[in-house]
Amino acid sequence: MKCYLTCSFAGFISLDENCTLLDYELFPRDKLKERFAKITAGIVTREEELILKRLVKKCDTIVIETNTPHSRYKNLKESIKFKYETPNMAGEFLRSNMEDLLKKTDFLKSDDDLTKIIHDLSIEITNDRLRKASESEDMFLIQAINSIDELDETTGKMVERLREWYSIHFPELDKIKNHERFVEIVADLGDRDSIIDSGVLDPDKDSVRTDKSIGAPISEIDLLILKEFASSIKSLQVTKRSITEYIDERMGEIAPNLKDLTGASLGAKLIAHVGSLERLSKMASGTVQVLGAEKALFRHLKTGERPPKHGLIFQHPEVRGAKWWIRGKVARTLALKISLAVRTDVYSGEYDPSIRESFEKRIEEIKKSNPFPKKST
Amino acid sequence: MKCYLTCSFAGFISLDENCTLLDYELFPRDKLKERFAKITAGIVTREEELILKRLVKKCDTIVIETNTPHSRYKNLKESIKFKYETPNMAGEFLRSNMEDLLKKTDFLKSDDDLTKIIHDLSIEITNDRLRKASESEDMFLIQAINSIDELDETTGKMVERLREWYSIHFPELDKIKNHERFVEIVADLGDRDSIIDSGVLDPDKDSVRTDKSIGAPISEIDLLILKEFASSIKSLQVTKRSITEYIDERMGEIAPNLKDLTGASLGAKLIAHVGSLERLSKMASGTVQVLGAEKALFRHLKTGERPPKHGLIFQHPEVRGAKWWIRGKVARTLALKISLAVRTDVYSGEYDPSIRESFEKRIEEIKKSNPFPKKST
Amino acid sequence: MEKLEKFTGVYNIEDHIATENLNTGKKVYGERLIEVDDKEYRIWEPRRSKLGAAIMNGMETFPFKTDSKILYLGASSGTTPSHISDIATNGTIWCVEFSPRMMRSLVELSRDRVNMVPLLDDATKPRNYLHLLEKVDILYSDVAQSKQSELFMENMRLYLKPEGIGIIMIKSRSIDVTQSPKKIFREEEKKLKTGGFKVLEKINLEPYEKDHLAMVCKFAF
Amino acid sequence: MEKLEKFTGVYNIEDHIATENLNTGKKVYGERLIEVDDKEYRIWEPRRSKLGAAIMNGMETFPFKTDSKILYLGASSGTTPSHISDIATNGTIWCVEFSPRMMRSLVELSRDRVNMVPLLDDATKPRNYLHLLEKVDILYSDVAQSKQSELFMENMRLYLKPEGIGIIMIKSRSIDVTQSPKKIFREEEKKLKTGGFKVLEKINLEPYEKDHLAMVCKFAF
Repeated sequence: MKCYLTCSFAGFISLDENCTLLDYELFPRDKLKERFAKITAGIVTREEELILKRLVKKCDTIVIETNTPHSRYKNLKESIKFKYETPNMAGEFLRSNMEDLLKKTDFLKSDDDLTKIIHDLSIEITNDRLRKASESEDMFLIQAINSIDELDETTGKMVERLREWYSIHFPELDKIKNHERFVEIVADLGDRDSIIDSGVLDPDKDSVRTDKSIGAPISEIDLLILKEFASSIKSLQVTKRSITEYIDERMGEIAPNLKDLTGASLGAKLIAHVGSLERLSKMASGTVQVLGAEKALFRHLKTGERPPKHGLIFQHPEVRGAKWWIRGKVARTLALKISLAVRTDVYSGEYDPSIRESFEKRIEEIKKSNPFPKKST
Repeated sequence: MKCYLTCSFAGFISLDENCTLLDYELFPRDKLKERFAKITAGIVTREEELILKRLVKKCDTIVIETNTPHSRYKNLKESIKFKYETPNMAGEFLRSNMEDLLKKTDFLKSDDDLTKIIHDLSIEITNDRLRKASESEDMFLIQAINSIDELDETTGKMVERLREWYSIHFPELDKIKNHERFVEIVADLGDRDSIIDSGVLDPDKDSVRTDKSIGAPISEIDLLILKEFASSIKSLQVTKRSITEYIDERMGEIAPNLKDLTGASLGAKLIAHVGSLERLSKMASGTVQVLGAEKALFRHLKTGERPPKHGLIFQHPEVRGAKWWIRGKVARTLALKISLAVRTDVYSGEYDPSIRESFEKRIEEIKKSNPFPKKST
Repeated sequence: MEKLEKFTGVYNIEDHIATENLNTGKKVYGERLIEVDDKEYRIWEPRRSKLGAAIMNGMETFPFKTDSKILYLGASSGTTPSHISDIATNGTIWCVEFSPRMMRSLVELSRDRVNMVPLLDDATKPRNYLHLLEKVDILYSDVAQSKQSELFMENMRLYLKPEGIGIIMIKSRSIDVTQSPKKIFREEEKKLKTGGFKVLEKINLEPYEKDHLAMVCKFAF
Repeated sequence: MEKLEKFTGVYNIEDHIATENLNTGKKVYGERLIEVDDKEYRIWEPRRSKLGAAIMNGMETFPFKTDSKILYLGASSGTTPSHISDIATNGTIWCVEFSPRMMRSLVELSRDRVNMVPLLDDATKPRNYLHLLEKVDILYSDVAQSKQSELFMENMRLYLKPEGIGIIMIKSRSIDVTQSPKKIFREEEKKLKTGGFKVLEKINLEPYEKDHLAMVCKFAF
């Protein structure tokens, strides 16, 4: 006899070739979510093993509808009888007659509401998936913000090399202190004469001497490789810009309030530092204030040195730009608002401009009421 | 009166509007080369100052033919009288009547051979320039070989970041240990399904599990930025290959014998380590042997630890691959041959395959006569 | 207020279309709520909902009924699904959406509407949700993807009842920005025909949406 | 052995062209040395020297004389200049070459030949050597560069006597690999004409060199 096995959120159902119910093995009613997660992950559940064990006794061929890799059925008894077909007849029949069939299997009692069961189960499943997704969202963000540090370091080293290398030919160009501009000029224009002829150098601003260079002449082949090296630095700079934009966009989705308050980059660094937005939301604002200053904090605890006033949040313009006598206050205020913003991001997800506005207002007050340093007592 | 000033290797000559010799100021006969270097570098020489001082007394306008930046004449007396025109009438006349004119200025005595003077002077000038050029050749090479180290370090770090980042989505791919291949797969194919569908993964060799990934799904925007990051690593790898080829080619020109003996990369590293091919050629082979092991050498001198057997030359396959009991001998032999090769490169520049051949022969002898370690005594 | 003959559950209030609010007192996307004869109606904004735009532009085949089972691909944050949920009060709307951000709003919405079933999944891989779905009367697809027609057909083949109706909202710019929308619409229609479907109706969504076309189809057999 | 009428200083020995060796006993580039009547001749390999190829292919205007002054651009390691040096025994050949590697051989060669003057310099910047040169009878240019005609003309304007002759060896692949050689040659000829020169003669260098053309010209006035 040939039979067909299909699966639903309720469990496994087997039909014969006439679509008559042959056998079934339901999931425990309180384990629907867990079982569904397993079959989604491609795991052969206990229920599937049980029904297959019974079916191989009755049938010559069992046509299984499944998303599970076929290799995972190999170790089951008489697996030689298994065929795989997705979708198969039983699945099609089940999905066309779900309510009837589930009633026949006693999964649905007479007063059960199938729609409600599916509705509630789906919400549970979706919430689980959302939790996992927001973890991976955080992880993508964290990798991106970390890659920026590496790109900066990398590009910095390579630009130094390029400057040294290029100076053999045209040392005067090293006066251009802006890395991006230096790289672009070398990558796009190449040799000294081309650069001078192009007119990109501003005689007033750049103060690059162009009349007589003390550099060596350069051959085509030396120039080509230098230009290629410069171009690859340029492409790193472009990638850095793309990743920065990506972080900006992602932060707007994941943590719009944190982004509004701190900017995308600092916000992402805070998340990266603690590992996830959720973890950040559970931290006391005092901790947030010194995130990234762990060493100084440790020294404080151990040797009684002054505690740090700020860690990563020093990068915020309001903290960095604050007069020294109010910097501690500003940092404390910012940390408080960060905690608020992050909690809003995690629990409601709604953007609320009042968080940043109230921070700005508070800073104004601090500035106004502390125009001068207090005399030390 | 209007007059014209031109310059030649012999000195400065001034003609009037009828091409009559008006004045001249010759270079000292034994300083021709030095003076020529100065005018080439765009320096106003003492002779030029002298003749101009005289000319401004006689003339209203002095039309100067020069490659020197005009700004450098600004500080001379009555420089308001100077006009610049290159070439000018005097220069054209001089170059059409060189011998006559130089005889009139007494630069050429009756028995002097102008051709011979120019010939000898040019050879001297060219040799000076060659010396400078080979310095800059060395410098270009050194920058290139140093950039390879940086590219390696940079690429390595970025690949680590890429692997961590990409593993959120498809951690199983991390089994591909070859960096270049990993980067290429991610840059070109992107997401898990595309990679699996493309068939690039070899189920036997790669041992990447493709049936069910434990990674998170990935959105278009997350994937795009990851691919861009991977592509920029790929472009660094391409640049590294180009620079490697460049070094190979340059080494073939600058030091064909050293390249033949050690390979382009190790040869270039040796040159980079000491700063120039010429400096390397002047080193004792014992020094060459431990180049790059300066720390160990210093320790040896200070504390009496064992002296190092090899520095950079450990990278040579014959040294690295030698049995421990002959490695010192092999290193010594290689260092000797390197000194020979480098000297040949500097002094004759001719490629001589016998250097490598004799090295190989010597190594065979060492191997043959030392099949087993000597018993320690 | 007027009940629209052709459109089950859709009303005309002051020249706006509207549905009766299943979840009284709550707005979904900022739309206006209007009370008429003790019942609350939600104005259906055709600029925010492509199905709304299709109705405004005279859609002929409106398959939604009180007990319809619907698979909705690309449910986004639930603007259009909420109106369908107002209509198919005894039906089920499986709402597939891949973006976690959209899904967060959609789950909230679904809590209050028992006929909405949220699914965080990838509509390009319809087998993923094979074990959770029933066959449906209507398959509605609004996924801004280059392969939107292909995934629409794949989902129909797996989940649409033989007599069911498929509705796809084609966004030409997602398929190819360099081609003219007309040409793209023609090509996508051809794909559906070659794929075994009959196109019942095409509705241009201008002026509510630019370069969009709604296509209504069913199995050709 | 036969003295070639049209080609001062060039001989025909056993159907090879040759010049009398100025530096007896020494080869320059591996060419054969042949002694005839107590004089030593160097076989001029047309596959190694484009001027040799032009002679073989029936060049009409051969301007080199015993006392010629010549500016040679792109002298490389001196293969062709050495033969000119054999001919212009009382003249001067300024040999401009930019590559240090080539120049090293060229300097060695020049030591033994007093009529050869080596110059490590850039032919695209002819003013660089303004203070070292005289006006010349012949300007010979063999520089594999995309702007080879332009630099040829600039050098002629600065250094060629009014009645002088210019010879350029055009390598089409250096100008544009994607274009047909014919088209390139036509364009380069046009450049010379527009630039104020008259083309006296064009010699294809096949089979000795592929996609090369020798052009002989003078001032048009």
